[in-house]
Amino acid sequence: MLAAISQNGAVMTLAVSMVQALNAALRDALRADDSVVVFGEDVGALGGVFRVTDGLTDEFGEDRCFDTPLAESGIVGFAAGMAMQGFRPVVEMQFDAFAYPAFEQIASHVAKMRNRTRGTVTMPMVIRIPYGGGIGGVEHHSDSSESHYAHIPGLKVATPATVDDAYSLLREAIDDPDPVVFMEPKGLYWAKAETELPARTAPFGHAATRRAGDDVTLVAYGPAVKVALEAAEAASEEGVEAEVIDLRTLAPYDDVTVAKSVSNTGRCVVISEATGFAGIAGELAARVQQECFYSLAAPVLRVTGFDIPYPPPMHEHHYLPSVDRVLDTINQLEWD
Amino acid sequence: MLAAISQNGAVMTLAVSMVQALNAALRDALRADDSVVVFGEDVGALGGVFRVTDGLTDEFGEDRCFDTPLAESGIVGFAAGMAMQGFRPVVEMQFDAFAYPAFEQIASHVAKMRNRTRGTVTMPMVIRIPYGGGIGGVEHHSDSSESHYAHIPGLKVATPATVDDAYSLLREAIDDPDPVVFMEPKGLYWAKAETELPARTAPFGHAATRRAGDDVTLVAYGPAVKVALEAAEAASEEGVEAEVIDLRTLAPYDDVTVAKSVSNTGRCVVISEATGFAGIAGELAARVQQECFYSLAAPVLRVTGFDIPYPPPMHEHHYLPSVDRVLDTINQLEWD
Amino acid sequence: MELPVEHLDENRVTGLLPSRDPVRLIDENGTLTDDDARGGYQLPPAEMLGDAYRRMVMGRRFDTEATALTRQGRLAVYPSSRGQEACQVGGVLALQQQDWLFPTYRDTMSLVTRGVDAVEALGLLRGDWHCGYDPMRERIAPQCTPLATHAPHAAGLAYAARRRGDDTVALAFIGDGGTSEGDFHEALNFAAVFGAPVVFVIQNNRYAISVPLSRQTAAPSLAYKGIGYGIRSEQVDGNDVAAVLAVLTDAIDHARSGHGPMLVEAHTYRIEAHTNADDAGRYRDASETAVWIPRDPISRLERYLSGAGALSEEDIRRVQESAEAYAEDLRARMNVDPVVRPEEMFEHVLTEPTPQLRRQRETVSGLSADGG
Amino acid sequence: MELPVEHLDENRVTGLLPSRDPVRLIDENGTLTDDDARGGYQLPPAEMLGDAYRRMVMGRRFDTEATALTRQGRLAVYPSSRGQEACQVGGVLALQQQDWLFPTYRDTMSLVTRGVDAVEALGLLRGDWHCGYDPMRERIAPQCTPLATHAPHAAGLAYAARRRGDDTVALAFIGDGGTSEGDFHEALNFAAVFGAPVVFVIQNNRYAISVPLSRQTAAPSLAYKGIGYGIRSEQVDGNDVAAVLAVLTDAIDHARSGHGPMLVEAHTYRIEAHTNADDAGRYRDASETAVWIPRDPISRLERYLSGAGALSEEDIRRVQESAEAYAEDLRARMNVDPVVRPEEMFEHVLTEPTPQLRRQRETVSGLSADGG
Ligand SMILES: Cc1ncc(C[n+]2csc(CCOP(=O)(O)OP(=O)(O)O)c2C)c(N)n1
Ligand SMILES: Cc1ncc(C[n+]2csc(CCOP(=O)(O)OP(=O)(O)O)c2C)c(N)n1
Ligand SMILES: [Mg+2]
Ligand SMILES: [Mg+2]
Repeated sequence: MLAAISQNGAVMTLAVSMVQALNAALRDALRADDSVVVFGEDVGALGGVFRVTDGLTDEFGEDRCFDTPLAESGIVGFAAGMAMQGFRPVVEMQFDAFAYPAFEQIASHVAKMRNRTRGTVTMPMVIRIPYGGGIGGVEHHSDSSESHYAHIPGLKVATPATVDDAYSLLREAIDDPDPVVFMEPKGLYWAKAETELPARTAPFGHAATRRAGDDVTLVAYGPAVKVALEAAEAASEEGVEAEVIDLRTLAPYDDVTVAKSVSNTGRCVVISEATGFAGIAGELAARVQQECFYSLAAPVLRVTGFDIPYPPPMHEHHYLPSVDRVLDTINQLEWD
Repeated sequence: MLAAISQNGAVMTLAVSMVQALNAALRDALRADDSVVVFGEDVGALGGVFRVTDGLTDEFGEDRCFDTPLAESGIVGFAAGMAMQGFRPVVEMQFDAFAYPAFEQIASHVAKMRNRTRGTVTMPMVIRIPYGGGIGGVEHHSDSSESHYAHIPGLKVATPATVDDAYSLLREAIDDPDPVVFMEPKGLYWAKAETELPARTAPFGHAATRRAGDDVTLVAYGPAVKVALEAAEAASEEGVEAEVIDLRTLAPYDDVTVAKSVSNTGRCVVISEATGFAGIAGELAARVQQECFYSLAAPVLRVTGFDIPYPPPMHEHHYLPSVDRVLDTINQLEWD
Repeated sequence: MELPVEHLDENRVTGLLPSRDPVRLIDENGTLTDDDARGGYQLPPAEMLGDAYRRMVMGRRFDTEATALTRQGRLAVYPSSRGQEACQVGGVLALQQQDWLFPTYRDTMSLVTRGVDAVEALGLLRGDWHCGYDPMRERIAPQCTPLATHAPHAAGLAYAARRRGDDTVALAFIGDGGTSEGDFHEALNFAAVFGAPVVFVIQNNRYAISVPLSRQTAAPSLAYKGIGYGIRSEQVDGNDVAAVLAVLTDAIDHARSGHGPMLVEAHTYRIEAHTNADDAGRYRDASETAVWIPRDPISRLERYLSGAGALSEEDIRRVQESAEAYAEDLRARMNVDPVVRPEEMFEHVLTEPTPQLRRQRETVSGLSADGG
Repeated sequence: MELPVEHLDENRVTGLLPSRDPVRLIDENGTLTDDDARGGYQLPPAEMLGDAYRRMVMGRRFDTEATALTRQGRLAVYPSSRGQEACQVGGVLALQQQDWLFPTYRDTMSLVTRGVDAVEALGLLRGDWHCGYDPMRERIAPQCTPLATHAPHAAGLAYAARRRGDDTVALAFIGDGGTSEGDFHEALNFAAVFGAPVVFVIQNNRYAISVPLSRQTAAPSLAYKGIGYGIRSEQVDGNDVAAVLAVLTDAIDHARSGHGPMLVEAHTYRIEAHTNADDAGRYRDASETAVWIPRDPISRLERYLSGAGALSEEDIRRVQESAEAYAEDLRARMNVDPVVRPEEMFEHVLTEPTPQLRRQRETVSGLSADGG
């Protein structure tokens, strides 16, 4: 069991899934800080529908990890009240679309409380949201809602694409004095990596270059990083070397790493599973063209989810940004 | 009274405010179609806090225009149920931020019902949302939430900037077989124009060129159109002729008009009151650079609300896109 | 001296509260209960009970088959309603043709009971489209996954139908977990304020996935929520289809005749795990489930009808045979891969696709033509 | 034979329901009521009533002054709580120092009653910052504008305090309109399930802006919502500060001593329009308001205390004088333009501003330095 890894600090290399890394991060945070509490729907005995909270109630008791009534606005609002008493709630929204009932609490309170009170009332909480598609889920189980949260000032938005980042970003999110919407890419939940936990990676606001390349920059985050890397390998076979950047946090956003890469490559494709229109990919493209205008050999293009509701499982492979769509888009980048 | 204008078809030129035009549009729609019903908080006897529904209950009775309990999710959900029976509900959210509790109903039902049911269940409803700032409102009364709605596939998003458009777009929204989020710029509610009602302007999906100019394109919508026009006049005095485009509907979005203008001017500034990050202005900038890449003499820049919660009234003039900020930005457009 | 509010009529309060104990007409041994337990309700006619029996057997067979189809990879997932047949069938049989049903994601059995083709009913879970049937034709709203969010729709539709002069009633199913959502509250309140002819039926099956009722509410029972909206309420043994039929027929009459909404709590139990993918052993003991096995809604009615001479061995065999045939047909048809057109994704977003949507559809057509 | 659910104890139900009529200790003429009307509650000590009297007079004077400040353009808007003094003051006086208050946008009078500086209390409505006082120091949450959304906070805070071992109770005010929101429902349910020491006090002032109570609910009265959550409930004459104090002291004790939340409905009336900007003539008749004038909470207590020899003419004059002095001080201080720094907008968004926020702040500093 993974629990053994971070127990008594012993460190060993194992194939660890993202779910296990998240579980370890919660476990270690619960150990490290008494004010951390985990709650939500089915996070107790069941360990969460994705088992991210597996074993936490057993180890830490009902006071530290507990089930709540089925009401997302209530969960987030209750967490806000607990945060006012110095707790650090980590709440789970069971799926992306089921966080929508909490939108008001998130937008009007969690994000604004600090601002409203000139910093006297803070909201050190984490809202965990499994998001994105590719898992054959029926409707409401595959939305990519990150753009909504990224658009709300006062929130941080983190989303890991690697097992190490899953651990490290979640620990950082829990320690953060500001509220963090922590978007967990369901499609990568079971992807494993050989790693040692506890892992610590770069802090919030630092993008990671996952692959170096001089010809084109692929900007991605969360589930799209895998697609970007695969596309980069395929492009390489055709002689195009892509640099792949994993944003890691959408807010704060790392202008510097992205701009530096595009200034070098002169070409950029932004990849995001979310519906394209008025989403975060538009922001990224807008910033890149602004910051790298004189370096660009071609317009910044986007490969995103279409402007349609997330489709039923039998259609989803057509909806999701695919290696083919990325390659097609790279080909459009004026290679003369 | 304005009512007299569109009664018995008599047409006369009068100074009409946007509120009056919206009121006339509702009145005429209620007259034209029995299935139209208007409801929400305080829309009955009071006539709405902005008086947009003034006199409707008097004229059409409690069945056609009525007050509801204070619950936005309930209002929108109830409207969805009525729409399933062939009604065309026009519901009012009292202020932008008070629509957030209805987010789930809007995102997961109103927007998706048609898609979900292969077009057999439709949602011909209008959600009216007074939005934006500049009216000295305390917190939650000045949010610009249009980017959220624009990002949700299945919704149309309209927002008038002129009195004629207020009338015409609202009539079209009510007649539309698809759900329309109708964003009413509070800051322009009391602005008057000499006009004749009923006015009919261009349909959804057609941007309007409010001012011609060859040097730079200012893309705006809703409350920002006024700022854009004033900035254009100021710029003109310094010898820069700006073309001002009013989008009128964010979804559907008129690529053609915008691209044509920017292809001609070679420069573009997008103006939007909403928080900039991951908002609709990013989308607009991203599209323009993609569609007009070879015409651009400078990067597409944005003048938007800052990435902070909407500030208290005494600060709001610093937050809102101002003529000065637009001019400053125009000046940055590499005029060599 | 005046009170600041009108003095409340005692009857107003008691008239809104449910019976102290759930209404029950036939007990677990198939015996008729005494007057006390009946709360004034009459046993439905034998013919209706016979019909309910047959449909419960069919429903259970459907349910079993659907679970089997998940193992064969023909369904992505299936939430069983085994043990809840009395609610699924009783709820539907209490409705008339002009009425509307608002089911949740669990209530697939109620769809087929109402006559939806079994393959169409499983469309959502097979994954070829979100809603596999035509809601307008069937008068069944799309099965609702975001919990409680369909409750305001039911209130709105019922109100709208009454406004049109129809005598349509809407019946909305909701789970015990779903009652915790804000939308449940808002729906009940709207229904009451507007006198909408809607009956909210809580299938209290004791669990919301893994969360037990005690974590969902501290109320004496969920039916006590009605009075807070001024809604007449009742509770019923949800494993006694006779009682469910009696109570819901009365509730629907109440709504249809202009007395406004009603709230009915049906006490039942989810015998299976939440879905085939769930592991119930993590959160409940088999001994608990064992208590509910003898409370089975089908065997109880079978015993009663047999005892009353209204159901022969031969009848039972015949019902089982038709259930088998039904299941076999379903299996056969589900074993055919559905034809899906990726372009369809773009066709039902708006009435008229935007230019952008048209371009996006072409991308997909292009890629799928390439085999991409 | 077993029931599918445990048999309900009759007392469980009656113990959760409110008194049939609102509890009242002092009637409109300043006379003590009889036992029937008291619902078993005792009159608070004379000293406490004297204090309540003084604070109600101060509170009303504050309220009048605030409305006057809107006419002078010193406040953007002001929602008066005239007529609700017994709730505003009674609610606060029932609290102890370690307790928390969760006010709505209308409850500014309760802030000053709890000791918040009057200018700070008016910060929101003056518009120099969202919340003018320090909530942590005052133990008063920011006044909440999105209705009912503060109710889950109160539940969470109360639960958290108990988890920390404190004996803090949270008192959350909410309007009759606010009870229709989903968040009200979710908050009550969370509070009940987690046994949070929170008292929800509905100030039922009969209106939500223009919408009358009858459009808000069909319940016998709002206090009947409690039983649906298993929450003990009470209703009280909200214009009788003695009754409000008695009922809320009891409710707060109930919560503090570990018996979980309570719901109290205080029947009162909004004498003024919704805010200075509202035109109440559009939706209610002056004759209705006239009925409530003699029910005034201050004059009734004044009569009672005078009759009981606990309040002399001289006492009354002294209270009025200090109220005048208070108002004058407020006026003088509100007539000074607040100093606002536009940079402050950027300072409290996140603990550490992002590079982008820093750049945006510079834009504003640049422009405001230019006078732009
Ligand atoms: C708004 C929302 N939140 C969370 C979920 C995830 N979810 C699916 S089923 C379920 C439990 C439902 O319990 P209950 O309402 O009792 O219905 P049952 O499953 O027992 O039929 C949950 C939490 C959801 N579907 N919708
Ligand atoms: C969520 C939300 N919706 C709408 C509003 C707009 N609004 C402000 S006050 C008010 C009426 C409030 O009525 P009630 O709860 O009875 O409180 P009262 O004003 O009587 O104190 C409304 C609708 C709001 N503030 N919040
Ligand atoms: Mg359940
Ligand atoms: Mg009120």
